[in-house]
Amino acid sequence: MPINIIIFGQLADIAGGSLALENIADTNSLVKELHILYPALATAKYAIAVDKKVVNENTRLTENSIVALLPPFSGG
Amino acid sequence: MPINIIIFGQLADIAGGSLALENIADTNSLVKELHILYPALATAKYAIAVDKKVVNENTRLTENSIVALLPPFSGG
Amino acid sequence: MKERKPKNIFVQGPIAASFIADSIEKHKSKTDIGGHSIFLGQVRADKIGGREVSCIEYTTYEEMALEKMHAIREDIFSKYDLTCMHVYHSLGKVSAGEISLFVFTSSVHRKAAIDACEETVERIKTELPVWGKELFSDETHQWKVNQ
Amino acid sequence: MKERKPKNIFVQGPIAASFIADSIEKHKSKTDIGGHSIFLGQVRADKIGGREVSCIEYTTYEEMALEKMHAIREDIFSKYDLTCMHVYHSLGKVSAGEISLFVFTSSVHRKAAIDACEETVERIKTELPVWGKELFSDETHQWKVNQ
Repeated sequence: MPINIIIFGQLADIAGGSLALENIADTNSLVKELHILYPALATAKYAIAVDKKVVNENTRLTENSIVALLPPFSGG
Repeated sequence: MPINIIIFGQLADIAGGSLALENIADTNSLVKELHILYPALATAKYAIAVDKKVVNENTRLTENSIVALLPPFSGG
Repeated sequence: MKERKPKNIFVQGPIAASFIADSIEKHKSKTDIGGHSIFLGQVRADKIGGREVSCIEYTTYEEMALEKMHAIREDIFSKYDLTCMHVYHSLGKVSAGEISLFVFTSSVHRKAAIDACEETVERIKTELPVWGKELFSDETHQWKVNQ
Repeated sequence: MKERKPKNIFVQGPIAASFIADSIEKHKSKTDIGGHSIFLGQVRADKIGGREVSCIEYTTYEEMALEKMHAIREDIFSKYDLTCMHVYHSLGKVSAGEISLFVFTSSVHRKAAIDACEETVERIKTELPVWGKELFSDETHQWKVNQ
């Protein structure tokens, strides 16, 4: 089952607005896979949100996880 | 020559909006005289301005001095 | 852009929301501004011993107040990197729910505007010779005391 | 009076001065309010290497932003004695000189409104998933970076 990833801001310039990746068990594997697919992401600054919360530690992903790549916020 | 005194806020309820007093050499004498004329002023909290500046020490007055009695400010 | 000449701050009666909107609108052309900070003082219908404040009547020692406001403005401009500052204070009667003080500061980055606005409000409250007479609906009154 | 239910903060395009005036006007009936604090973020025509920002295009992760804003609001209401708080943020294009953020806090005594407004602005800037794309007049762009 694929993991769906939504991508915001300048990161969408690199990888498009969304992605579906197969065989991703957790956020560490996701990052590894993303940096292979999009080398420019490896040098970009971003956070990962799972179910609308920023995660700082490796987090298990399931088909129901809502995963988002968030570049630094610049609202206001 | 009289010294003219302008009176603001709640102090004007006690002593009217203005006063002219003769033979007042300085602010200390002014206060003494005012408290004789208006005993309620003796218990009121107020500052004295001479030429639009609040004075904290005894200040010499002349016929050209602009003297004002200022109760605590409550703007805003 | 810095306006440092003495100017009148007093307006008769309450400060209208439309007046505030006009002031904001005028800053559209100042495209170096990144942040505005606004403080509005509103008259409260305080209840004191069964009576309710229906309006506050403001008076001032105008000449002294404008000199003092000019000095405050100079201090604030020398302390903060402001683009502009506008201050308006009501005189006469302002009913409960209406605005009697409008302080408006603008700067390139937000921090200067925010800090300058707060400091200006504090100084206005403690240093400007302005007095508020709280009028109750039963026609009695008491003099306002600032916190 | 405290409004703690989640609500939308996003508006399409710039925030008009008349909208701000209407918000102020609506507080006339809340006669327990003594002070309002307002912050407005305005788009700057920053000059970067000969190019000038003509507008910022804002996007958001809306579901996450509204949840986060709700959490911020809860925190601020539990920390400060506020009467009310309103927050509006633009999405889409906002030209230089126009308003993209409007934070409005009110309280009985001024200090709560002033402190709550400043803290809310800081938290919005650092915690809300919103992104600004600075568009230059030559049709190039760069992504905004918050200070």
